Amino acid sequence: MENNVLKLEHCTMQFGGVVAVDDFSMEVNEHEIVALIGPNGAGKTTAFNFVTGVYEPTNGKVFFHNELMVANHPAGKMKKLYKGDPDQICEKVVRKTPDQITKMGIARTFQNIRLFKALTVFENVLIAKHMHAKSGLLKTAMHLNYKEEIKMRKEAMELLEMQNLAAYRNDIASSLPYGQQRHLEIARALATNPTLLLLDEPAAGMNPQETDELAAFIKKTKEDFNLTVFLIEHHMDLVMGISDRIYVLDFGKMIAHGLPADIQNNDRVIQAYLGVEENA
Amino acid sequence: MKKFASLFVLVVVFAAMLTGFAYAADDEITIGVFEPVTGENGGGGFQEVLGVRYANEVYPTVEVGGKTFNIKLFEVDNKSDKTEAVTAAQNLVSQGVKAVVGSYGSGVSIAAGEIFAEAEIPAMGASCTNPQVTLGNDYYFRVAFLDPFQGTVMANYAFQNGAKTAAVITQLGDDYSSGLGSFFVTAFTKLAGEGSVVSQEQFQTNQTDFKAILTNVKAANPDVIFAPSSIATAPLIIKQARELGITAKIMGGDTWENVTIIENAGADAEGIVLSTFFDEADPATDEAKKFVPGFKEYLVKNNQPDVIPAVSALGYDAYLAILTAIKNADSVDSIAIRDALVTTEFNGVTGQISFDENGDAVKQLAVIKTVEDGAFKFLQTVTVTE
Amino acid sequence: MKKSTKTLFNIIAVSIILAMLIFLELNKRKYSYDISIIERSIIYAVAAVAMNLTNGFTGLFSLGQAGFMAIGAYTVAILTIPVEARAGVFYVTGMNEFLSKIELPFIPALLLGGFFAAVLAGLIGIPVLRLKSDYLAIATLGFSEIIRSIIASPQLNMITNGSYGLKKIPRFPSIFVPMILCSLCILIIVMLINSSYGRAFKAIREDETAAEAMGINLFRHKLTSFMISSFFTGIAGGLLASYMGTIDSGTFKITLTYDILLIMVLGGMGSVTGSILGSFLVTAGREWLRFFDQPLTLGSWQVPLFRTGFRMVVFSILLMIVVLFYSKGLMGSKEFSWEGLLGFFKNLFTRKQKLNGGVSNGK
Amino acid sequence: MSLATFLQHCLTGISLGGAYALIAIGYTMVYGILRLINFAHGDLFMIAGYLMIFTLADFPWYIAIPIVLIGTVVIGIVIERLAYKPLRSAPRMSIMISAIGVSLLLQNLATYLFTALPRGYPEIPYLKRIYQFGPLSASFVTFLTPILTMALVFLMVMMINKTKIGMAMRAVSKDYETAEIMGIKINSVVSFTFAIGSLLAGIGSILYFTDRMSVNPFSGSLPGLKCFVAAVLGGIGSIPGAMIGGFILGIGETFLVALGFSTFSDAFTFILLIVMLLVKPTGLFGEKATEKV
Repeated sequence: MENNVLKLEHCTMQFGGVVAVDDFSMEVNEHEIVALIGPNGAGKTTAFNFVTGVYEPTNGKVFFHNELMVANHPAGKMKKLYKGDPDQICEKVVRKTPDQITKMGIARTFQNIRLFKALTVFENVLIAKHMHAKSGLLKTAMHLNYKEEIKMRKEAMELLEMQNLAAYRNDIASSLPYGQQRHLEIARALATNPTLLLLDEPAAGMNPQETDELAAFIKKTKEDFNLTVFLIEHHMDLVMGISDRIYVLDFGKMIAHGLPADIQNNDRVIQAYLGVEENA
Repeated sequence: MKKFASLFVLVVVFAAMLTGFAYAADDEITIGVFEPVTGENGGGGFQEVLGVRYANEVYPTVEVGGKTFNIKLFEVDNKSDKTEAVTAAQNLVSQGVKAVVGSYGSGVSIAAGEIFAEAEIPAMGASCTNPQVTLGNDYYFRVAFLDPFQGTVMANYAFQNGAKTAAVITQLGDDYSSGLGSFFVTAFTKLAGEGSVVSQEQFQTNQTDFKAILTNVKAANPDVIFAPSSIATAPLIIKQARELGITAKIMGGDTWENVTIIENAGADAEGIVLSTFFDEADPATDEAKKFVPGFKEYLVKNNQPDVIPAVSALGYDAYLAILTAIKNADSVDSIAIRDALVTTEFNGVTGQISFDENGDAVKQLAVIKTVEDGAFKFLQTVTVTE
Repeated sequence: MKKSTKTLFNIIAVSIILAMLIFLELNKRKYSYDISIIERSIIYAVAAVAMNLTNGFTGLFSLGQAGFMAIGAYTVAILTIPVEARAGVFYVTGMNEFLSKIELPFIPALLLGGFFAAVLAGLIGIPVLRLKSDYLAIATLGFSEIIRSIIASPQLNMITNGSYGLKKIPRFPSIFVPMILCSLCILIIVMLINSSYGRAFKAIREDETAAEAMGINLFRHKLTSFMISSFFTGIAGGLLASYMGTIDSGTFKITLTYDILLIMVLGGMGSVTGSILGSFLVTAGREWLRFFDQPLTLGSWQVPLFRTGFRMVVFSILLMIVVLFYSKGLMGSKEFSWEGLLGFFKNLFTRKQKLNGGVSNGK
Repeated sequence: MSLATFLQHCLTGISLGGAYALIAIGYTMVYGILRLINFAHGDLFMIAGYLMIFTLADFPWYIAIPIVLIGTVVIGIVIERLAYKPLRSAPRMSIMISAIGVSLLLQNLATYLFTALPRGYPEIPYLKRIYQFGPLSASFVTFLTPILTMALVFLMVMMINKTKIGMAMRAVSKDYETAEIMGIKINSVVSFTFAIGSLLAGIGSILYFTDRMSVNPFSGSLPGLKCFVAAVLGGIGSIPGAMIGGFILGIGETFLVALGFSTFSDAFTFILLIVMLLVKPTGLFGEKATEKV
């Protein structure tokens, strides 16, 4: 058996007659940083969201640590409309909601930062600890779980200190500067104790200097927490700088995958990105 | 805009501070008026209040122990709502009222009854007709007749006028309507035999479409329809029944004696029959003879139509009952007034009134009226002795 | 502020309240009006705090308060009316054989009322809470109407006494009973809000998608919040039954829900102390504004507008003003603190100075 | 149940359903655009009823009807401008609370101005003439309501699909921000939506009250709630859906009462809602919307 953390098999997404992702397969190995790139509308967000549980693929499977996490096949009206390979239709249907996926050890961030805006920085991180709490509702409500509560608070505080956010702990999340909000969102994701971290365009809206800092930060975090990272991103320099491997999507189809250096020189990728790589 | 808003709040606060500082002088006694002037029964309640106010204007003082006391009315609005009624009743208690008059609508009276009993303040119901108001409550009295009596009266009237079958329409969640309806059913079944009530229908509070119910009634083809209901719903039932081509006689209870019904139901109101407490064309007592012209004038002064609603007459009588009891007791102590009420007997506007062991007015007589040419017309009196 | 000073302040505040309550209790008759306002306020406060738990803290728009209160109230009423008084109460059809023999003490009946309310909340919540929460508003609003018409239905005459309502419900023996019970309820809700579950609720309110990504099961937490809120709403209903002594289905109209909603909005969504404050202001204010309904003459000038019904108009305008201009309510999502109170007075003082200065400079 | 009774019930149900449909359209349009349950819509309908009482006292019907319709539209737009527009960027719950506030205000204002006693609705000539078909008996308005409703729905669908403002409305309902970027004047689209909704409420009010003959300050609240349910049943945002939903409710309710379950006629509406949400949350004609993450 292969030792991959995440694996997508023959994933297809069809909205009505439009194929957004076409028979996409990929894997992310332990302790790797893997990026999924592609021009706008290539279907990378859709593919990403198979893993987060936001979308169900029309057909295909997703494995996490070799455990079947998501599986679906065309049903109802889609049976007729389905344009994919009929041989690859998967039999089982497995659905996991985003919270179940998080509990399995996959944490994520969002493209447009989604912090709990009106809560403090500390509360934002502390909330992520809730799912690991074992005390029942009654015990928690009566504050009889104080040992657990103290432990949760301690862990959250440690995390903030590691991320250099301890100074802001009583500030309201939305009052932080943009870059810090990104950090906080990653810190919050880490608080769920994940083994796989999903980053949805982490450098969106950042200037080059901030992007560089972010790249270093992601690498360091990966080492510190012994993580595997899967990200989708626009910024080529970030992707090229940190990724171990890269997958490229265009019009729903995978057009290339390999090491950053190979991708940079791949003609099809350059074509697809025409003009974009000059920015990078 | 925000400034205006703040200003508005300030004005409200200021206005609130300006008012509400009234103290009772020691030659004054206060009688509480516990009536709905808003809400579902706001209209009827107001008419009752007018009767009480007029009575107070006619008899503003009472002599007790050789000293003349001014009678001051303290009005609270129970908003036809039981929750509000509790607070309103407590308000009367803490105002130190010696006795209470009210209320239109039995529900609020029942809700307040316990409070008056706890505070040992006698209450005189005017037009609340549900037996539960006075039952088991030593402090609640009333000048009106009761629903069982009224239901029997209407059943008798219908039967005597040749009705063999009847349909009954009542309002869900309304003790007046449901109670009166069920008393009618009992009485009519006794008179006309099992199965003579051919259709029993219920409708929801605030319902405005009665066609489905009435279609069922039409299918059952009764001789009369008894539909005790509030002034709000009665015209709707009457008009929609006529629209569906129902020709049966439509009858109602005491609430129907209100010009609003004639105004709203128009020509369709012709021929409806109702029971009531009072007939201005046929004053039963000297008090009534005095009351009719005086109150008509008072109504006009208050921009009301000059037709005397029975509830106003009852409001007047309720005030009179308290007044007489104070005189008889020769005391302004509320417990003494209560004890005096038990034996009080007087000639009111709606006839001679005395109270039985439950505190209910002993009345064997009800007035049956109909609508003719857009006005209420006296039809007959019905006497029932059980 | 030092912790010891705060404790001192708290002790002083609690003793003042206690002293006031004892004074009222001793002069029951004279202050029965005030007592009844306080009792009603504190009962509404429980309902408003419970509503705040779903609406203010979890971000679910539930409008079923009247329905859940009806469940609690009827449970308490049916189970606590003294057995010997029941024949008189169920004077039309008599009471169900089985039920007519069961009489429970107040507290167990109250808990049972809350329990039934929570179970019903679960039954509505399970289909509806999986969907967008807008539907919850309309489903709960509809539900409370259903409950009302079922309670009033003649088919249930033997249990709820249908249209005739219930009376002879034992009333509170003293003001301390509702006071203690209500404080306890509010305390439990506050403790819940400050626990790990409370944080999860707030996370859902802030951002459902992000909360889900934090491993929070949306459906389960929403349902939990909704059911707990309904439990306490049921309890508030039970207390209301005992406060009123008589209830019927008309007591639990939609206006009751709107009253609670107004209290919550006025106090500030997401603030428990705001709800309590709002409850006292609204309940007392409602009585206080009664003068709007009486004709008012200043000197010989008859003030126009003042007549029956004006109070409710003023009341609804006040609600609109709060919603439109002070959308945070009195407390926003903050809680009462002594610092806040001191700050408020300080602010008031300095702002006045500023205002004075501003006027002179401006001219 | 005899055939005549059955047909009579059908007639009642269809007519009631038609009036429900007209109000439901107002809900569905406003919800489609602002995602707002306009709790005040039912009360606007009530206010339109009062307007008619007062205008018909002074004017002949052919002048009174336009005055009432224009008046209702103006009030509808004013409500939107004063109570909803300032809150457009506020949390959704605030704007719904504002709607409840407006509803309360209209009810209390009506109680204050016109008292709680019901007022007789004036008879508009022709509408109230009673026709007899064998055992069936109904007034002209009973027949007119469903026909007029269907005609108006047809017009509305045409307008939404064929006109420029209709396209703008569809755009705003699909994506508010993008529509704004594309140069659509959100404010005028919203106002226009309220105007149309109010106009239909005004027409519905004339039909409904002519049939029921009296108005009180609360006569709008329950029909209002039910019509929102009708809109949900049909699929919120869909105009033909709202019409179908209205008819289902009207007919269903009438037959429930006819069969002697009047206790549950209101409950029926909401049970239908819950069942619908369980089986097909998007309603009969609704489209599934996926949230963008």
